[in-house]
Amino acid sequence: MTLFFQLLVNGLIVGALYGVVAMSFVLIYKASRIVNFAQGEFLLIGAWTCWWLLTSWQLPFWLGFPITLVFMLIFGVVLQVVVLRPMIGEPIISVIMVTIGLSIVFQAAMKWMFGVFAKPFPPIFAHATMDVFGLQVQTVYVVSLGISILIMAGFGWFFKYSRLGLAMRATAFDQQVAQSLGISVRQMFAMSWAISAMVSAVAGVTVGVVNGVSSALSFFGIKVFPAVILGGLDSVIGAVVGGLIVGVLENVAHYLDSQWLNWGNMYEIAPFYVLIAILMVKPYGLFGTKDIERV
Amino acid sequence: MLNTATAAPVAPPVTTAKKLMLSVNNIEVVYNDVILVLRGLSLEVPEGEIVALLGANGAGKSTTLKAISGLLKTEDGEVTRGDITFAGERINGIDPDKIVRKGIFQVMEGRRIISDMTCQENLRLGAFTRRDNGVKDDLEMVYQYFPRLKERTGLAGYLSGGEQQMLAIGRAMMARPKLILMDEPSMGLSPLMVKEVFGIIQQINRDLGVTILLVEQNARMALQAATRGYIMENGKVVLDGTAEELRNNEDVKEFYLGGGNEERKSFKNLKSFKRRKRWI
Amino acid sequence: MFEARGVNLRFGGVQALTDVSFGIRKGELFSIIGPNGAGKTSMVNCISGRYKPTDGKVYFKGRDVTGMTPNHRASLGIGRTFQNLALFGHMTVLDNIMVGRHHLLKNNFLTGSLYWLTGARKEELAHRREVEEIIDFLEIQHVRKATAGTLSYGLRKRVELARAIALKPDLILLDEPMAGMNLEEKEDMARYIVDLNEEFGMTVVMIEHDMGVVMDISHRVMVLEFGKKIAEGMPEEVLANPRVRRAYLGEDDEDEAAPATAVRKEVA
Amino acid sequence: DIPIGHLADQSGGTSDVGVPYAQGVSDALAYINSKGGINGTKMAVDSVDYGYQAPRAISQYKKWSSGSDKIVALQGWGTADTEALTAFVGKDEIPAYSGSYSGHLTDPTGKGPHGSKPAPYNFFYGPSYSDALRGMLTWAAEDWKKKGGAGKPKYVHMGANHPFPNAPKEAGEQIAKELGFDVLPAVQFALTPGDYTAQCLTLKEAGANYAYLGNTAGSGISVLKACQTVGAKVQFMGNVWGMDENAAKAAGAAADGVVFPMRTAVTWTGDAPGMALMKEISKVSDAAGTAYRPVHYMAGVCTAYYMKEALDWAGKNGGLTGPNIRKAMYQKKDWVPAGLEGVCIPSTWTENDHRGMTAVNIYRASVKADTGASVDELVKNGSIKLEKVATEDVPRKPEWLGW
Amino acid sequence: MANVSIIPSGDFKTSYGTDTTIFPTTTSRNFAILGVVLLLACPAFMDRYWLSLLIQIGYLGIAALGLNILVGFTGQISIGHSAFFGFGAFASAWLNNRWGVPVALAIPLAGVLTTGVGLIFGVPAARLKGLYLAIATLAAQYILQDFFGRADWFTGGSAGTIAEPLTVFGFAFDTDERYFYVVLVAMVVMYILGTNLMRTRDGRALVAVRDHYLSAEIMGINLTKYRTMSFGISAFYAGIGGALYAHYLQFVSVENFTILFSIQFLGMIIIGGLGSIMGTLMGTAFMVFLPELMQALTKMVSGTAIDTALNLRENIAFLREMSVGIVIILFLVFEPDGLAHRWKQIKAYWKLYPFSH
Ligand SMILES: Nc1ncnc2c1ncn2[C@@H]1O[C@H](COP(=O)(O)OP(=O)(O)OP(=O)(O)O)[C@@H](O)[C@H]1O
Ligand SMILES: Nc1ncnc2c1ncn2[C@@H]1O[C@H](COP(=O)(O)OP(=O)(O)OP(=O)(O)O)[C@@H](O)[C@H]1O
Ligand SMILES: CC(C)C[C@H](N)C(=O)O
Ligand SMILES: [Mg+2]
Ligand SMILES: [Mg+2]
Repeated sequence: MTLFFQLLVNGLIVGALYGVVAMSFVLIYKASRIVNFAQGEFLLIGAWTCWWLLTSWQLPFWLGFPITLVFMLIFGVVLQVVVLRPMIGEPIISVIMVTIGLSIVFQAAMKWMFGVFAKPFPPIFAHATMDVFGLQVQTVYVVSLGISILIMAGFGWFFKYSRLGLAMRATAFDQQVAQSLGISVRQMFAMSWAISAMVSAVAGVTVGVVNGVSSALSFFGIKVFPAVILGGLDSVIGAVVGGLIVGVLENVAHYLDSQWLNWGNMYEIAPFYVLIAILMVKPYGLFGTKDIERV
Repeated sequence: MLNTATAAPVAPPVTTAKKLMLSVNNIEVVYNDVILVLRGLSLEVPEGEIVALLGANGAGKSTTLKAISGLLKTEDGEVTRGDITFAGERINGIDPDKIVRKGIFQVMEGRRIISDMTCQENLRLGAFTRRDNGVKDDLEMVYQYFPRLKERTGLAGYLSGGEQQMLAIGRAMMARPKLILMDEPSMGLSPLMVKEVFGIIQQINRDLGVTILLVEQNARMALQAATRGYIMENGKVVLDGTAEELRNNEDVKEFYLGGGNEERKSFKNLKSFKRRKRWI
Repeated sequence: MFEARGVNLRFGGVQALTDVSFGIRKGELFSIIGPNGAGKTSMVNCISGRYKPTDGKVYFKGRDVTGMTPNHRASLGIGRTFQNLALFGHMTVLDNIMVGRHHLLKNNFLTGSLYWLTGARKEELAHRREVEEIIDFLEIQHVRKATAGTLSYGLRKRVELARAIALKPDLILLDEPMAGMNLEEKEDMARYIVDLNEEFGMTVVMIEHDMGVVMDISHRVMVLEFGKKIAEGMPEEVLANPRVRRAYLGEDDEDEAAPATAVRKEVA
Repeated sequence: DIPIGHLADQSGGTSDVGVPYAQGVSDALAYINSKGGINGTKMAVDSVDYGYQAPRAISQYKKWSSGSDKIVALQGWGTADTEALTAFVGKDEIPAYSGSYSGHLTDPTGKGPHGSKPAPYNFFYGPSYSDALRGMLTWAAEDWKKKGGAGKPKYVHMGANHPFPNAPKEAGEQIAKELGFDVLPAVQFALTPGDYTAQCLTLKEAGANYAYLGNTAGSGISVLKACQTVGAKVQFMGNVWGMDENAAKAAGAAADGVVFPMRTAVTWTGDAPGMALMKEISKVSDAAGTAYRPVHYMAGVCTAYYMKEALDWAGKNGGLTGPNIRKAMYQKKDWVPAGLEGVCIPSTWTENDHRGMTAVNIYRASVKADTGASVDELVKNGSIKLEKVATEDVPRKPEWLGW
Repeated sequence: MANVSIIPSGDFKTSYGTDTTIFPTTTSRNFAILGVVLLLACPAFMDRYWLSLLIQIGYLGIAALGLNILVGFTGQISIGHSAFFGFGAFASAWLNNRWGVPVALAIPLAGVLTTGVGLIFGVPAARLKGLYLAIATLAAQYILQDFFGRADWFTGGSAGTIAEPLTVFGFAFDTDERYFYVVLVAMVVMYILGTNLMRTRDGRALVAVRDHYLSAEIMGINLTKYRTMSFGISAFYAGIGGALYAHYLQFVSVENFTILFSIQFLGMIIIGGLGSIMGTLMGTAFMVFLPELMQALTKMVSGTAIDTALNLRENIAFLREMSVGIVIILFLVFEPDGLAHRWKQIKAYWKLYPFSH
């Protein structure tokens, strides 16, 4: 039973990390209906940037990390201005394809710049691991858990009450209408990409600290799809809840698997079975808004 | 056979002493680089007035409004000739969001409210460009004009057609613009509601001093509310004048108001011979 | 032909229809009027199957169709147009109308793929001929090959009508067919509707806000308000009903007649 | 010129090991050319990065195998592409040297008891994945005894459900049973880095003693780190592509104690007569001669040299045709390419058996302290050491052919 | 996405029959025939490299057409297409290996089996829309991939399985020159079937479901049936494509049917043009040729001054990868509606020449 309990705790902790990545997805989706297939590369860029600041410049983490975030902010804006701006108003699916193109470019660029070998982060916390309910957990996971809760609360407020948040939602709903209201679609998009890049960096650095940075890290981008959909594509809270569910599911599935089934990779597949099951009952995920269908 | 106004492509200068708020000068609009929709359209809107723009389906009325508000861009359309001046400043080619900031607000055809938001959120978005503190007060003002919007707390997508139209107009009011471009506000409204909406349009114009360029199919109501009117066909203005003049024009009576001097005609015997418009 | 018995429809907290009962006779031109949000469209949706009444039953040609899917109802002979245009925007006008023939066509994906071998071609052409007749009738020949999404509003409305006619329905439901049209176009549309009713013998249910048209062409009128039926009968009867005048036409028992008349006074 | 095709993964999913291996192959071939090539004729080597995408490898192969300057031999890479090309190279009679050490490729006749398809033109340098694992398990059994472990040791196979990690799975589990291990159900983890805490907790709970890591380094590191965090005390056994200097650096202390098979007799800092040539070759791409080369580089050089000597022989014995080169591969027993003595391990290929090497050199990674510095320095200051622990000779059992 | 429909002048239709032919004008038909004839002659003058690329375009193009029917015509995004492709490949090999079904028969049968699988995974389509459905197909991708790795009896497990070459009356289509014709015939047939499908009842219904499913339903179209069916049809094409692939490579392994491959399929149809049959083929060709072209270009750079200046060496691979990505991005920035759209514009231009706007 302790094993089960420990797996549960681990699921929650890792799930929170999925939640962070899922949030950065949702952010872009909420403002532009674009599914960003380059999200994983955002993580990677964030992780490499921080790694580079920490190793080549020997900056302490408390300085290097904020600089990374600022860099990612700028990076998001520049990316939007240079690549995605001309695509405003074009079919969404084409824009999605552009993000796929971006992921190819970044993947190659990162390997070119930082090489193909996994590189470890310098030690950051005095105690690399800590005890959470009897489970040894990497400290950085716990810290990122805290950060993700903060981010989530911030976004919840942002989209419900702030003027810009509303404007972002309006832009996602109908760009033409948004423009007719005086909202600059470009600004909204730039903003969403910037914030999303920043949030991704948080996750990227976390994963990097735990496992070392390598280009394979970008795989996280696709891994959180089920989390995003489970929670509901346009729900910030959903993203986090979805992330937690997937995290826990993976661990529980692994438990069942290792104890009884012995199928092997249940932990990888189970989220997808559950995903389909949940979607059949709730077609817009747990918290997603339903399309309004009127004729 | 009929009177004077055959093909007057360029409107005569507005005679009133009032300042011109908007003037559209001989513009040409092309969609997708190929479809020529407006061919040398001109019109003028004096400050503080309600100007009606009438015309058949597909004449290019909505296109005209989108050309002014800049939204044409979002539909692959382009003003290829002529210019549009607002308060003395040339505004063609400017992005729609900047035009809103200059004080022109378009209420688009088909309401186009944001259906997955509440009424209040929709209204707050109307005031997006504003930075002042009056937003709260204006919200109350809109609720006074349209009390039922306050009662509806659900998502705007579930409002009935009339309510959505009110919301769209209310959203325009929230922006506190100088000029509202209104595209068929009465479409799909019940007679009672049409009256109400036109009343409110006049009220807004009177109380808030907002200039209004009104595109309508309901010519009767439009010419009643407006001070001036333009009639367009096939991308050109074919007739213009004060509302009074237009109301008395025989062609306008026949094609837009229904019935000449006699009883309004019955739809029952329509299978009879149809007379076609002759000013084109 | 059609009958609604005690139809109730609720969306969460909103009671869109309350205990509405009425019948439509074969060959009738039946209009539904009422203030915005009264539940007219919802009623039509209940007939065409888009919504299922929370309570009550609807009968078509004597059959209980309450639980039937919309597509099934289409094959029974119910066709409709929509308040907010619902054309297939990226298809040509011709294809849009051919979709209306869906339930009349027999070939499927297999026989369709084999086109020449299975008679699919013959069938298509036969139906194409009939569709062309509808196109002629509605005078939209010139836009046959145009993509529906780029047409102007009025034309789109006409294409929608064509599509509904293509179903060969016995009962055709028209939701505000004349909204957004000017007088001349309304005349055309009214002419088509009358023709449909009189020459093609279709039973027509029409929602319309233009009282002029409604009074002129409909045989019977039903008035809804807040989801309740408040009147039903001959156009003149209904028009004379004070409740209707207050709720719908917006008159405070003053000496004014129909709004059209009121305006006419000023114009004249 | 002698056209040679060289497929490398420099940008794809296995580039972390693909780059050094390909560098070794390229440098060696370039060096051979600079010394006069094959019997005086230069090789025209076409190195192509196929990004670990089999379809690209195939179209590239088609390009090479058609037209007037058909390649006479192929230096290949991954499992998927090598297997996809097996039938083609067989038909075209083009010897293919791969980086995939799948047991399937060792059966030239297809008569092996495990029903693999014939792979007459496939060669690789090193023990097959299966033999390497057999060797490590043999060592593990002794290790268990030596340590005085009580009862049956528990063995578990770990990896993705993928041809590469799976290739030796059954072979390993079978011999483990024979050696007296308790074989636990296999534990899967994906080929990408991620959180594998759950897997480690399971290992801990099940009390596994020996675990084979079948994946490449990227995901292996994640497992090592997770297991270190949760405190699962397992002796990990890596595969040839799963552990090297770079992986040891990335995993840090978590990699300490992991054993893995090595294809060469020494590492870069090792002392052997052949190292002189090795260092010369290295200068092709590193004029200063200071670079530290990971184990894969050296394996690449050896592979290239076996091909070179086969070409030499074929050139002298009837010409550079596929069948001749293949025949050349069977000419020597305990074959070590000239000049690389003490580096490349004696190998023997026969017409019916392409298990070139059955000696499994088992090394242990010893990783100390902080691994922030470059691999060069880490090796120099002894933070990372790859130490030999044993050599196991895996018998050439006929029933293991192609398995 | 406005569509300009330009009807060629001087080419009047005199009957509805002539108005419904596949090719709108006789010239276009003649060009298509000429194209096929030219292709028939290809093995005579092309080397295996070019043939192998054309073969790839052939089998990938068939599968991509299936995806376009699903995504472009029915409006249901799928990111699991490669799994169906893979299923077709395994199924055909299995039918042949296990049951001795001749390959010529196994290929269409594999298509049918894959259709079945497509229908199963199409079930969620009845309830899910847009990206929710897309991710459900992603689930299909992973579930099938897992199945491939597990089902030893069917796929040979993670080790893969052999597929015999196609043999008809003792004549083996085991070289590129020969197999080319197999793929060409299959492709022409599948594309004609697809074109026919789209211009008849069920095809129109699929498009109607995409454009406005609510009104489609009221027009008598059974949404559930058509949404699911479109998965079935799409899987059929994928299955045929996959089977052709299997007997070309003669070896099938799980490894190839990954999500990246699925995304490549999406790329083909987006770049080709959603909802365009010929566009699908153009998009497939684009995605097959692009990396080859970039490879050739970067090879030209290699060894030149640029190489030494940038110190590229083996990093040239990254340069190539980046170019592939950049070309895709640039292409979409300038032609977001896909190749078919550009092609239409070029045709329109020449039709109206010299009076085009
Ligand atoms: N986005 C577009 N792309 C191509 N053509 C368009 C587009 N929008 C409008 N048009 C064409 O421009 C012409 C004028 O359209 P517009 O919408 O301005 O007419 P309108 O006068 O507002 O008509 P209605 O009364 O029906 O609203 C029509 O023929 C229409 O087909
Ligand atoms: N799908 C739905 N979900 C929730 N509420 C709905 C839905 N459809 C309609 N309603 C509500 O039901 C009521 C009746 O709407 P309906 O569209 O039938 O009105 P209507 O009479 O057609 O009005 P209009 O003349 O404006 O078209 C409205 O209050 C509307 O908000
Ligand atoms: C690193 C690789 C050569 C590993 C393995 N041979 C594979 O291709 O899957
Ligand atoms: Mg309009
Ligand atoms: Mg309605």
